[in-house]
Amino acid sequence: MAGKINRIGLEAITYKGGKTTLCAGCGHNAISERIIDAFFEMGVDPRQVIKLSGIGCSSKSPAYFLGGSHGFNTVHGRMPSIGTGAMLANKKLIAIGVSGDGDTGAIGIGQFVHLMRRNLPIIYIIEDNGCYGLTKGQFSPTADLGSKLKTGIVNDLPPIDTCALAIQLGATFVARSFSGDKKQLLSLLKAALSHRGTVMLDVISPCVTFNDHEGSTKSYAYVKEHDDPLEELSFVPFFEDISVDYEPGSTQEVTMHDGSRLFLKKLEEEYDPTDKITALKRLHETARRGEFATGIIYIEPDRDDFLTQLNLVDEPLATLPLSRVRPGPEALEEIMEGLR
Amino acid sequence: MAGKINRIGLEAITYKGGKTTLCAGCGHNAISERIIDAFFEMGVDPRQVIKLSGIGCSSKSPAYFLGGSHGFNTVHGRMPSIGTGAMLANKKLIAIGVSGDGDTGAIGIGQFVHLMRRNLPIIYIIEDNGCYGLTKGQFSPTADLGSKLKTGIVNDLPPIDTCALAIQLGATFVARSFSGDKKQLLSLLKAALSHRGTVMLDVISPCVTFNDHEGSTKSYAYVKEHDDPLEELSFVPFFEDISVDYEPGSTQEVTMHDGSRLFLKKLEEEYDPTDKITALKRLHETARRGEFATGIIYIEPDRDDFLTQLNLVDEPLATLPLSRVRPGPEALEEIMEGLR
Amino acid sequence: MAPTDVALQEQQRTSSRERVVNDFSIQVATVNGSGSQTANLVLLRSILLMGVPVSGKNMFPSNIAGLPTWYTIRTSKRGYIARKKEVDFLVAMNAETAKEDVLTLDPGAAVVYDEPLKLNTLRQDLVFYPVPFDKLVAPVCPDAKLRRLVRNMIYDGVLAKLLGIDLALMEKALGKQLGKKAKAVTLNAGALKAGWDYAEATFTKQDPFVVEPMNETAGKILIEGNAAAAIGCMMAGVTVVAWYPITPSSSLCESLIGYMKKYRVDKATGKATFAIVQAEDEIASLGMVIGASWAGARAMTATAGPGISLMSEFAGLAYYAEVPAVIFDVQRVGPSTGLPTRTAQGDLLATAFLSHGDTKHIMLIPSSVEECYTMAQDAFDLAELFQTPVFVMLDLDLGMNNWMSDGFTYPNRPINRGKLLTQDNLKSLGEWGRYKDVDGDGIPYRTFPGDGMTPYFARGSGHNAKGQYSERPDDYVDNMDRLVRKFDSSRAHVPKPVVEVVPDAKIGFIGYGTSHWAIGESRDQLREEMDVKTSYFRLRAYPFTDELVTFIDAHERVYIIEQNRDAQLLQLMKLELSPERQMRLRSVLHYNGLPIDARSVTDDVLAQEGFEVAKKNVRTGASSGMTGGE
Amino acid sequence: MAPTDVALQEQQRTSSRERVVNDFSIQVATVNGSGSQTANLVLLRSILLMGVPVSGKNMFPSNIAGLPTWYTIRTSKRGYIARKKEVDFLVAMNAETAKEDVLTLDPGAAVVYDEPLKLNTLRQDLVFYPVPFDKLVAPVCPDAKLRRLVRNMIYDGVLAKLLGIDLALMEKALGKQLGKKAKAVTLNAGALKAGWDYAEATFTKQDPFVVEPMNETAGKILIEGNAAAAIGCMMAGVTVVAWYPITPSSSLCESLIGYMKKYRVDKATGKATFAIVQAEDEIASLGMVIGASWAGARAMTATAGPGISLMSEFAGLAYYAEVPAVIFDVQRVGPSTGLPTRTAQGDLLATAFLSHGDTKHIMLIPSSVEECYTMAQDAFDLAELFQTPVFVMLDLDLGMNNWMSDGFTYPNRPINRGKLLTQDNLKSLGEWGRYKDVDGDGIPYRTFPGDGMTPYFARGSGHNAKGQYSERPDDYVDNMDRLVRKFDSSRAHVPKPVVEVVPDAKIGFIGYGTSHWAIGESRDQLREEMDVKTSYFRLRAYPFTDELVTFIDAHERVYIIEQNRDAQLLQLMKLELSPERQMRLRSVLHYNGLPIDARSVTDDVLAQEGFEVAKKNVRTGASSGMTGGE
Ligand SMILES: Cc1ncc(C[n+]2csc(CCOP(=O)(O)OP(=O)(O)O)c2C)c(N)n1
Ligand SMILES: Cc1ncc(C[n+]2csc(CCOP(=O)(O)OP(=O)(O)O)c2C)c(N)n1
Ligand code: SF4
Ligand code: SF4
Ligand SMILES: [Mg+2]
Ligand SMILES: [Mg+2]
Repeated sequence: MAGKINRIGLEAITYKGGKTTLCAGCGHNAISERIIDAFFEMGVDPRQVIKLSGIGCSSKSPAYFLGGSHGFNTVHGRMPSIGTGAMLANKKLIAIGVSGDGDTGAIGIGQFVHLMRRNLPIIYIIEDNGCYGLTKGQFSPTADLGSKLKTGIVNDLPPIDTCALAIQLGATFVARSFSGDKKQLLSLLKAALSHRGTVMLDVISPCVTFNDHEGSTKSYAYVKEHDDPLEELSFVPFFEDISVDYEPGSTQEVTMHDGSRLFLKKLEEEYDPTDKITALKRLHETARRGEFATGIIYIEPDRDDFLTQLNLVDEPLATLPLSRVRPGPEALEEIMEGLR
Repeated sequence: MAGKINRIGLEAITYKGGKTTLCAGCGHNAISERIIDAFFEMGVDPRQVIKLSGIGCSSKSPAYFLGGSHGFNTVHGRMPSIGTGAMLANKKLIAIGVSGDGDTGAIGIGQFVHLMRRNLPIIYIIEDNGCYGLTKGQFSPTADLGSKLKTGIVNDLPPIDTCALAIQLGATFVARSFSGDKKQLLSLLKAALSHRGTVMLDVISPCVTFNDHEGSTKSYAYVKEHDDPLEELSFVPFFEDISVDYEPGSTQEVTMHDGSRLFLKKLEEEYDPTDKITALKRLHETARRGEFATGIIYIEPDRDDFLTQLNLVDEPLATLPLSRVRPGPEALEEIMEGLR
Repeated sequence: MAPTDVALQEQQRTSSRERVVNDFSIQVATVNGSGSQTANLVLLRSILLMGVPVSGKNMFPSNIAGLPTWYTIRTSKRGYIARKKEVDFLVAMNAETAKEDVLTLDPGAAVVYDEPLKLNTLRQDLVFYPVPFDKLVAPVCPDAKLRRLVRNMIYDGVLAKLLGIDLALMEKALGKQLGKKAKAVTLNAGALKAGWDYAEATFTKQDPFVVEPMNETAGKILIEGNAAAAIGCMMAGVTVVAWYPITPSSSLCESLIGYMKKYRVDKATGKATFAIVQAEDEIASLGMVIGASWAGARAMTATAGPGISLMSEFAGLAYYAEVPAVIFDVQRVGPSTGLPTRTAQGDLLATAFLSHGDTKHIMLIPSSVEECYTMAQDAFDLAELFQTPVFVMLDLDLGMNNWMSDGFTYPNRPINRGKLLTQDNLKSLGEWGRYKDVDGDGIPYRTFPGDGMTPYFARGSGHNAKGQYSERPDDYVDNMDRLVRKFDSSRAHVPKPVVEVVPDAKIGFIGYGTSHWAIGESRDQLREEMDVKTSYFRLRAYPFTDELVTFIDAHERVYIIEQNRDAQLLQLMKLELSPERQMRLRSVLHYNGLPIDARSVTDDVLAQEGFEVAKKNVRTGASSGMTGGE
Repeated sequence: MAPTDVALQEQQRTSSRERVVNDFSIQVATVNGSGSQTANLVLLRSILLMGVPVSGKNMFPSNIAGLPTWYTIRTSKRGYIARKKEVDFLVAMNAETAKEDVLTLDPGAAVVYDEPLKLNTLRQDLVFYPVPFDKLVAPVCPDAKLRRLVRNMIYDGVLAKLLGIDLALMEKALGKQLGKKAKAVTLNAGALKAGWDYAEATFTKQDPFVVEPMNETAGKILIEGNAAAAIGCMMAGVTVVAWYPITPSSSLCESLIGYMKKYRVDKATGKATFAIVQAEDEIASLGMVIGASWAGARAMTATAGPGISLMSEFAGLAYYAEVPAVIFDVQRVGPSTGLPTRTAQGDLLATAFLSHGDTKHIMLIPSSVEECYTMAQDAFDLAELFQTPVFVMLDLDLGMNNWMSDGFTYPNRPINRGKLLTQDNLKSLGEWGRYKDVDGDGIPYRTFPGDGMTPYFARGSGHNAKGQYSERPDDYVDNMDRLVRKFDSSRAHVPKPVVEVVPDAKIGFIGYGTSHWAIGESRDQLREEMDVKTSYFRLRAYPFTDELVTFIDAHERVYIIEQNRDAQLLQLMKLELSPERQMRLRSVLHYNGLPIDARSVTDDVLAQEGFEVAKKNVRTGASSGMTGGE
């Protein structure tokens, strides 16, 4: 789509980043491409975006998209707190965080739990390959029971289902996808940009170097085999007024915070992604079958996000003038009087 | 029961600890008493027990029971790793850890998550008062939505349900109780001593000084009001051979790892604590009603615990003789040869 | 001061029957959670209102209720507000400790006690005033549940009578303390009166201690250092606060919350010009602060030693990625959990080099509540000026105890946000590089998200002057050398020491933080009792400034006085001082968890100076002697 | 050594046409993930098998595949195994860096390169050997997928021919490297041969560099420090290991896993006499180690700088509750994430005082793979002897690079578990107290769960000699003073320095860790080139031992050579040395992430000694001059 212009008059190229230093074929690169597409197609202003990450191959990727945005490659497992602080400083920013299954599931699980609880407006992506890529392939906490390393070592600890966790803890947009499913991932990312609150997106993203072999449950082959989409997604952004018609019952329509519309065409009876219990139940059932439920697993379009709860002034706190952040002499005098 | 002797010939007094320094009426003190009773009645040898805790009023309590056992009052939120190490060193020990809702839910949630995953043999008790007692009453992550502090501040973050979390993550014995319910708590503690694997016991334990007022959802009054027991428990230890008869269907019998038997008399139709999904569903429903489901929420009596998975020698690693932990000269020579 | 005072002091030492006016200490021994704090503060303020310099220190246990607590009030006509070792007037309310409390008193001390305790039999050389608190409280407080609290007010009344404190002023203090709570005021006022009446009817004054009106406290305030720091933060325009409760720092953030809700909510919209978040732990707290500062806010956190340890990794990120951060460390006794409710200055060394690799951090060290207020403001300016973490090192004594002070003055300068890239300076700068040392002071220009200027990618990994990822040896060395230049530039901007060089004094004292108050008093003691002259250098920041060497060169022996075991400031100085100068340094250490007192300093210095001194009371853990040797 | 060698060296410097035998360096420039490691190791070992001293260093990027990597092999008839700055023989396989790689060579160097790169046009003063790798690989490796890997073996064949390495020995090395994998062996052997044949058919030797058989490597092994440390841990009887992956420490635990599975599984039962757990992070790792040690196991973890920072709080707990712990810090370049795949000695200062409050920690510092093996064992004994954390400070260069060494000798002593309370010593002890200083060395007797002895309650909060909770000032001071005694007692037990005092040398060198190898070579350079004599003190542990002052006193000027920016060891020494001694100290610093080399040391010292020297190549970040002054 070179040369093509989006609604704010920018070319696709403006959304690209530096040259990747990840392995050729790494799932993470595919995800970066989808992010570039989504931000371009939604016409997001890169200057308003902050890219955040922890440490890992996945966490390197923010350097490879949206070169025109501020970014912060922080420390291992602590990106959530950095993101929270940044959004407190400037509520007008659009935050996208990229983490890995180790960065989130191991050292970072504590900050992850509390991020989900707060429903901070952020798109939190886990590039999930079931291993520690950057440290050469050890199991991560999302590795499935019985999954095998190249070395033959078998994982005997139950995996952490980051989606189930996120739903339980209060995230308002929880989805799972696969780096190989361009269409689904793109729709999810666009929908994510229309949501106000925490978007937790677990994207299975095979590590071609350390975890793409026979016996691994996070290999391209295995994931393709066991991908179980919950619904067929179509997303209509607020700025396109397209009428979609569907036979009632077959499709669920969700109106997003910014007015965009999300159409979930049911692939089977009665999956209602707005109900927590159904969602959790479904996740456990699919997991038992050794499959991955993908698509929008849970969505709650209109709960107050963390910043709204804090009842902040409309302007970014970061740039409030001195006159508004330093009380006058009379205030100080009043305080002093109270202490005499 | 002074003077009474248990099956290993010890008096109840042997199971007592130092004088409590907690507030009079603190729920934590009641829990300490139940722990003393349970260990006495089950005839556990105090010399085999290790008492562990983090930091908080709750975490002080191990000093107030089982004075004849080793104890370690560690640092804030990190007791799980200390306990894991100790059990690795000596698989024959019986570990009881006492934490608080802040110690576990806030700074400690990361280690909590991974402890539950590993199914380490330990009895992990959260003395849950919805606040940070020792730092004077701030909200903790288990504070319920809408609960009010004395200062009038209202909690607007969703609580972390430690039981739901523990079930989801792999704990094999998950229960909730109330410091005020002597009978239920005692049965649960005895059953816990018969289980091999992680026992996660969330005991609602009102803080009389900072969180026992009107408007608090963790006050004695409120909890009494909203306690919703899942079943009527009776526990028959392996060393007492009593036959219990019940009309079939009405009661579920669970045989514990040590042969003790647990009878769950259903208080309503169809609650099966051996099914994860039912358990999670139930927890969410009760929570929605603003109630606390108490009793055994989930139990899986025979999954391998962490130490079993590690396939350790039968003796404690801590005291293996040099001959068994230092390979002979031929081993070293073999290694050297490989490097020439 | 007039020689007569000295004379008078001398006499006190000889005969304790002489009247001792406005120069004694009162200790109230009770259990925590018994609500004695109101009574103590009312007593404290009533003396202040009489124009007499006063200070109050609480020695409390690390639990919530039921354990022994001692509250000490010191009156000092000479304005000494450090801890005084000796207790002159004891109020014994706690059965558990009463015996030991009485036995450790100096002869001539006075004791008000709860009659049933029968303490009068314990010693002959004290003055005893038994008070039947329960009998007295019943009539004035019909509601039995409230008596536990109200009963304490009775000893205030008794003391007012015995010490000669104006009852009206005490009632005024009571009003101030309880504010609007009318019912509580009447109840407590009744108790006050009951105590006064009982004392008047029952006791004849036998002890020498009296409070007489002075005019030394006009306009003075009573405040804790944590509250003072909070006011400073608000005035500094802090917008983002992330914290995790920990004694003794919690009250800094909690009083900040109070002030911000009152003065930083937009009148028109009712919306907040700030965000204060209780984080899940200290790692997250500092993470939020770094994230907020990186995004352009003025952000802070407050913690104590254990939190500092947990912040190590993030402190290194902020140092290396050059993100401002303001961190208050209200120091308590370590290592580990240590004594959480006792005071110390034990985190200096760990903080100066916090985090792995080659790191160095700026520290500000206030001695007074007033400096808590001003340095809080300095901290934000310095953090943004040098784009690095700034640690403000309070301690429990300063942060949580009640200090008398002049009222704070309104800031006379706007805030300084440091080198921000703007359209204007961009021209002059030519090509911008996030980590380019344009001005030779090592300080680069920064941008932040949403400021409309050039974005950059911040990272804790290797980078070049343009902020691009780099593993090149020369890029790394250039950047690390610039960071040293930047740190050295800060020497010219951190608060300068307060120096008093006394003509032909051979001895110099170097102190910091709360040790200041004991040092001042000790210098008087040395001069008046032993005719030993001393100069004084009060350090206020790390890194050090030029004044340090000048001071050392001007004295033969320099005593560095600290409240830690390992002489941490002395160690930091050795790293920078020439060997010649190190030869002059000596060390006075006090690290038993109690606030340092003048007598301990005096005795220690005299001993090192070769005088005969009899050490007494609890050991303070004073180590001595030449510090240079192996 | 014979004077002729010196003569020969001299000539090399003047004319590079002379044959240079067993004294040059080869650099293979490739991209990581291209499987060149096998080829490099085969080349390395083949030279070793020729009896020639050799060493291999990998300079790799912080990613997994596709970025530039340089592997350097140094042959040295004199046994120098430090990094050599100059590259004499380049194998240019990486298009991306080929140009810069060639341009930075010294005149007279030789270049084997991939023909399509056409590097020969770049310079006239080098010797070029173009090799059409793709053409050559096709016939020997039909399976196209495997060619990427096999292709590298071709340059081994070419080098064998050009340098005169015995092809048979290279095939032997290949067999050793690939072990059982028969198919791979044949494939690669084919490639080797193809390279050799092509070189033989095509090239006439024009460069001076040759390998000639020697007899200097009989019985020598090739190993990385991390593997050596792992063997040491196994021999020390470690039973519990908790770790979290981080470069450059991961391979320590991973090789330990390999060895333990092989040698520590009970033959009879097939059950493990050890537990190795991959924890969720470094905090948990140290927590597990502390828990295990408290319960009586020998426990360890391994990490790098960021992990050390995260371990701060727990390190303080172990120090204060007095629990043994063995922590390997394989140092990389900080601060923060820094340069994760580069080497440094930058964590000393942070580790010595790790955690808030007054803390001090024991550190062991190995210089060789052999010491990684022995000190791993010392660490466990010392940790239990002193009931405190012991840090073993490796660095990336030592831990991850290939070092030549004598085989390790079997431990000649049983393990020492320190002061455990037993029925026997209980009698002699009288009443036992967990923290009682019975023997005057500050070391108390301990018990652990399940040992049948008296239980106690361990805590990070205040306690008395009996281990009971206490907030008493005197209990606190007594305990803290004992901890200092205990720390000082350790001076007599930590590994002593290795000292070589040269008659009438005015200059002394102090070095530690991997700097050792560059220092030895530099001392030869100074002696041979400038006739400057130097003594040498190799530090092996903190706290320091008496030998330090003796050494300093014996020399006019003492250079402390380190691989960090802030002269961290020098700083630690200043804290303990008398001013007079500090006057003699100078500093040589190398902190650009590359292993320190002899020439940098020599140049820096000569400059400080006032000789004329032309600095060249990349800056190493050398700082100089008197360190005492402000
Ligand atoms: C505190 C700390 N501990 C350990 C490391 C080493 N480390 C770097 S990346 C990583 C794991 C990365 O795994 P994941 O998050 O799944 O990312 P991936 O590489 O698989 O995309 C680890 C352990 C570190 N950088 N910091
Ligand atoms: C690292 C660290 N941060 C903070 C503290 C201060 N602190 C002590 S107890 C506590 C919370 C205790 O709450 P909880 O675990 O619920 O125990 P409770 O007192 O309510 O029983 C905190 C924050 C600490 N001791 N260590
Ligand atoms: S190692 Fe794995 S995760 Fe890392 S870049 Fe390569 S393929 Fe991707
Ligand atoms: S403060 Fe609350 S939690 Fe702590 S001891 Fe008192 S009642 Fe219990
Ligand atoms: Mg991963
Ligand atoms: Mg609590």
